[in-house]
Amino acid sequence: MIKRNEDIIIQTVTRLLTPFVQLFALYVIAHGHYSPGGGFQGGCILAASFILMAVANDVAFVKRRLPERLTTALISAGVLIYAGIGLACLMLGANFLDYGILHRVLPVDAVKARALATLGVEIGVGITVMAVMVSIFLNLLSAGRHEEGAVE
Amino acid sequence: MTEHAPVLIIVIPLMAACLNILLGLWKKELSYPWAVLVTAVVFGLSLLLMQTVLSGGTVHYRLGGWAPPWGIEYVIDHLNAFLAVIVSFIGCIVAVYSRRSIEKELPGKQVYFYSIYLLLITGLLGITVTGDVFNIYVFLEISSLAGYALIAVGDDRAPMASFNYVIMGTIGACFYLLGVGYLYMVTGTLNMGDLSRILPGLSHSRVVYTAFAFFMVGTAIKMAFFPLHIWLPAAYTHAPSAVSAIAASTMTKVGAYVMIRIMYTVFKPAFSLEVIPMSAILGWASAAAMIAGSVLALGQKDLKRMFSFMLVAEVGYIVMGVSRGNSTAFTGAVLHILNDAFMMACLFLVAGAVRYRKNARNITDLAGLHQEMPLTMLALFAAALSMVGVPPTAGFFSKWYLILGTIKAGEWIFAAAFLLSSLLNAVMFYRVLETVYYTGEPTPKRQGGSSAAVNEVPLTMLGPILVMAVGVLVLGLFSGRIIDTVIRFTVPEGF
Amino acid sequence: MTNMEFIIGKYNYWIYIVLMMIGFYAMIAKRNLVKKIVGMNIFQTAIILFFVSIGSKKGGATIPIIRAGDEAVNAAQYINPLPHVLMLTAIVVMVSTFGVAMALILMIYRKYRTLEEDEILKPGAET
Amino acid sequence: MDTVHSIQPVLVLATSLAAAILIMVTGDRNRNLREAWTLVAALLKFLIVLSMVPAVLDRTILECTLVSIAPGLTLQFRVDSLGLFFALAASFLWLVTSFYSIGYVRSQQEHAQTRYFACFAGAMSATMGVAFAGNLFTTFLFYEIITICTFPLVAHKETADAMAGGRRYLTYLLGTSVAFQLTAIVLTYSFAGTLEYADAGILAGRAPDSVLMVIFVLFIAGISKAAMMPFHSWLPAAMVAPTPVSALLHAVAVVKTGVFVVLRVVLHVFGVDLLGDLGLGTALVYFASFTIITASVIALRQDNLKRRLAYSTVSQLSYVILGAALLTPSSITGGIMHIALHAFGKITLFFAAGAIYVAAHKTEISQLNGIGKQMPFTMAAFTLGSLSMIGMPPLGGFLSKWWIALGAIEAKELLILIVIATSTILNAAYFLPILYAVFFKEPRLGQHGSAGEGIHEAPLLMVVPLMLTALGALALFFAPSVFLDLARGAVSAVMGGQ
Repeated sequence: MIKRNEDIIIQTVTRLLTPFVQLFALYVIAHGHYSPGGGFQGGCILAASFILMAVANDVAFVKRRLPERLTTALISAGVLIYAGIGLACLMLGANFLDYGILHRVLPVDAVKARALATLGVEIGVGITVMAVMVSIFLNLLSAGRHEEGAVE
Repeated sequence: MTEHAPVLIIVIPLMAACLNILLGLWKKELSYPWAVLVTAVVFGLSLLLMQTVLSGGTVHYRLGGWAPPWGIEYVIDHLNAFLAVIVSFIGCIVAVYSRRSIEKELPGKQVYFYSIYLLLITGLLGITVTGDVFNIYVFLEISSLAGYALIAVGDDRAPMASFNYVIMGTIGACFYLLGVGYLYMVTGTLNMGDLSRILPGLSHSRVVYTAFAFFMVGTAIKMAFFPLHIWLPAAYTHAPSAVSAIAASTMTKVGAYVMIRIMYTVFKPAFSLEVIPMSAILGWASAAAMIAGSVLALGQKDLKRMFSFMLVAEVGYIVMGVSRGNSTAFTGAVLHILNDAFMMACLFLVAGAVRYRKNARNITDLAGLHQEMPLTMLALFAAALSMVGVPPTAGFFSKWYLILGTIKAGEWIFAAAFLLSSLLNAVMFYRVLETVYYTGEPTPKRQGGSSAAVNEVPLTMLGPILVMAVGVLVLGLFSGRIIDTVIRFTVPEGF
Repeated sequence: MTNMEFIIGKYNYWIYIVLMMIGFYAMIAKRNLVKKIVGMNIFQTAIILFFVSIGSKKGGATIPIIRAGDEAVNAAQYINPLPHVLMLTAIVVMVSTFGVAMALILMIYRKYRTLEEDEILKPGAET
Repeated sequence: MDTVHSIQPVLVLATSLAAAILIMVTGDRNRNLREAWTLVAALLKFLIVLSMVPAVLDRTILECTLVSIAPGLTLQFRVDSLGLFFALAASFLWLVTSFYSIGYVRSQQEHAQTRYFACFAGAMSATMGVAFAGNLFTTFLFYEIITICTFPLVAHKETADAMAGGRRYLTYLLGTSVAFQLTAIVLTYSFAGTLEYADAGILAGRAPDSVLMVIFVLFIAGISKAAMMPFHSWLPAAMVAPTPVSALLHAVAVVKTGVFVVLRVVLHVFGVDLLGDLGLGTALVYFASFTIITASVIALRQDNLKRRLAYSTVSQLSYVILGAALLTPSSITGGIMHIALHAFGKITLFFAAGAIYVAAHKTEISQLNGIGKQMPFTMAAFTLGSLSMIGMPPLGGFLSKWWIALGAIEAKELLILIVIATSTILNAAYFLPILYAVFFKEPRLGQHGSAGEGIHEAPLLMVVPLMLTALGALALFFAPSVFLDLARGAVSAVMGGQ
């Protein structure tokens, strides 16, 4: 469907830009728990970097780096991180998502533990959002033939 | 663990859905036992929850330890626990059933099917446990999204049916969300308990009226209340058998639950029934739903489509009971949520079994099937009796309360609508059962017994069907006990 | 005069209503499935606008965060963050709905080779 | 009057229910065993019913509450004189019919015999349920079960005709009961607050007169098993059933359940006094009289033997209602007695019709000329049965008509005497020509082979039962003892010991 793009300028610029986009995405994710930003926004930016790759090259290019099995696993893993942290609080005797209790296992006090756990949740959210976005984009781009490798 | 049960019944299926994908990457065969195991655990938890509620009254659970109205609070009283038990039980039974029918209808897609199935259960249970109006929206959408996806993988016309459902469902959800927004505007809170304390003082605010209207239309779309039911018949007809069964029996019921919550917990009966004449509006609309649903069902050839229209009528029954404004009718409505969940599950499971064995969808294809599938057809017979309302099947008792309630309210014409709808159901099922038992090849004269012709569906499908059929037959006898222990406490104050 | 103030003073709500009706119209009346989806997005965006309007506050209001070293901002100066947070969740829901709807459109297109509703509903349209 | 807890009524139901299950389990594999279950259950049931007689005659009420489902909705059995009267007649006739049907289906090589016997047993179980029901809910429950159990019997032949008959059967019975009877029950509950039968009625003073009238009309319209006009047409339509079924339907289970429930409603829901005050008794009297006369006139014009008998049933059933509606002790006694007396007579007639069909394959009256010579025993029994229908002494039918006529005089309803007289003449007019043709007309040549050659009596299993019931009709005239005692007990309970 999408012909391989052979424009060398675009490809080179994309290649150069991608690490910075991804770094910024990680920054947004990492700062989500105490400043504007967060897993959802960061995840979207991260996904945008992969989408940029796909646009500049082709679907197969992204799929080599992020195969479908991996996106699927990442979607699950992100949710599991989020829910797992909540469950960990529960195991320690507090309510679900009551992060303060995590100071018992982390070498910090309750307030810091709350912040750290929120960061963990943001990371989980970021992973899931990224994987979902990439997955939706690749599926739409390949007209649902994601599995078969997409290029017609 | 008991005190965490409210959140566990959501987190467990949610995590299980994700783990299922990881499991599926490793071994595909594991997802079926995994789904059954998880739904069984969730059923156990919801029973535990019910037990807690019965012995200690309403359960409050603060998510993240934040006190309401700032944090999200899960509140489980008798009505929630009742719904949770129904949803998780039917979820478990249908999960057991789904194995062979999904193998046949969606070969190779089991892993994703069960993941989304578990998400559907998550969403439905989430709606039942949460005490926060916005949280309801989120779970409503989780369950609907899972529902769209599951319906779309049905037969050839399923994607289009599902697409229409997406459009209608989104309108419904957005209306609900607007209702939340308007309420938040004037009250500044999303917590149901908080809202119910604040709202009586605002009962003449136009914003509150607007919010109420949006809520009503939104939930009416989600529960397929006539005349906003148009998405339902196509969607449930073309969905995979197991999906039709779970969706028909639980999704509309959960929608009805949201309506009850909004009308009588967030707003009080004094507002819903007196300030706004909901009783009359919903009464006439549900009378129309009962009659129209039954009449439209009469004209169908496709078995599942016929059941879907009946479901539209049944939703009318429930809303009628809810909106009468007296405890008898309300009791009947809540009881009917239970009974109808069982009847619908039974009917759709039977339809699925017929499709599995005979690849048939039309009523005429049922001809003489009682020789080949005697037990399945007996289950159909049992569900039919209950739909008509013949004692001692479950359907009779809820109808009894519903009719008594309408008479108590002095609305004879609605009582007549119940009876007319029952009669139409009788005609309809007569048609089906006559086809099953009295047409087709006559019994081959075989002295040595006719067991050779029996070709029932596999045990994983037959078992659930029989469980539902027995449920339909036996539940009625426990109506009194169910009402005394649970439903009595769900009746809103002021009735 | 008062009418004009009523309209101009709450212009964001008027825009939300206009947008919502446009979206609603597209969802119901357009025959093309993609246009329906576009309508759905407009509809949902209108709701976001509505919620953001609820939370908004004019005249130097700020976000409720503690600036380094400063005292906490007086609560009266907050922009209410809750509607925004709600909309974050709602956006996620909307994106998911959009994804599912697009996937459905793909399925439909592969089956019927068209996205016009009336052509799809014609009997025997499947290929 | 004592009330004693007893499980006997449950046992009665359980015997035929167990039989139904055993029959289904046994199936076609062992036909003798299957039919043995029927007979054993019938015998056991009769004995258990019989064992309850002494206690009930002592004015004891046997009660058994199975399960209390919800307020008002209790599954409760309560054996009083009226119920036991009906149960006794029904269980005895079931015993007889069991033998007869085994003879019938064996000689006819009917298909689906397992279903036939199982439904038969199920229907009887439900009939006992109606007889012993202690409240309107239980009655309604078993009333519906009877309808559903007997539908496969009516549609047994599975031909287009049979299906049409079955459809009408179900439409009338289920339709009216759901539409009218259920409404009436709901209304009764919402006004009276209870559904339990009481000797003085439960509705007195509980609702405005107009509502009571509505309830009463709904009840009468809803109990279409009693075949009151205009809800009678299912009965002739159901004639497509095999003859033992017709016998069961028209003499025992279905129609008698209908009139029995009407009696229950008249005597134990409304109460004699209330109906008298409302003037509804009189209305019902004229309604019933209309049915009696009209159905008899229609019967005159039927050539099909079973259809003529069916219309005769329609007419005779209204005697029971007439008796009850006159609201005097004698007439109610007569009405109740008529349940049993008509049952014995009518079942004989149907048995005879079946025997003729099996032996000679004749269904029309005009074909029966001279058949009395080939089938003397059957036709003798037929004669006794029809004389009993006409109400000629010394046959049972006379007694009930006598009491009802007495009641009419007591109630000063002389018009009713005329109705009874007219109906008797009409009865004679449609039965006597049959008897004449059967015994005295020469068979038309070429009508059945060479002048009736090859026609002989039906199998013994059929002839003996029909002789038995005919003799029963005769014996009841001379010794109506148990039945009469029970009927008197029932009447004295509701009339306050008059």
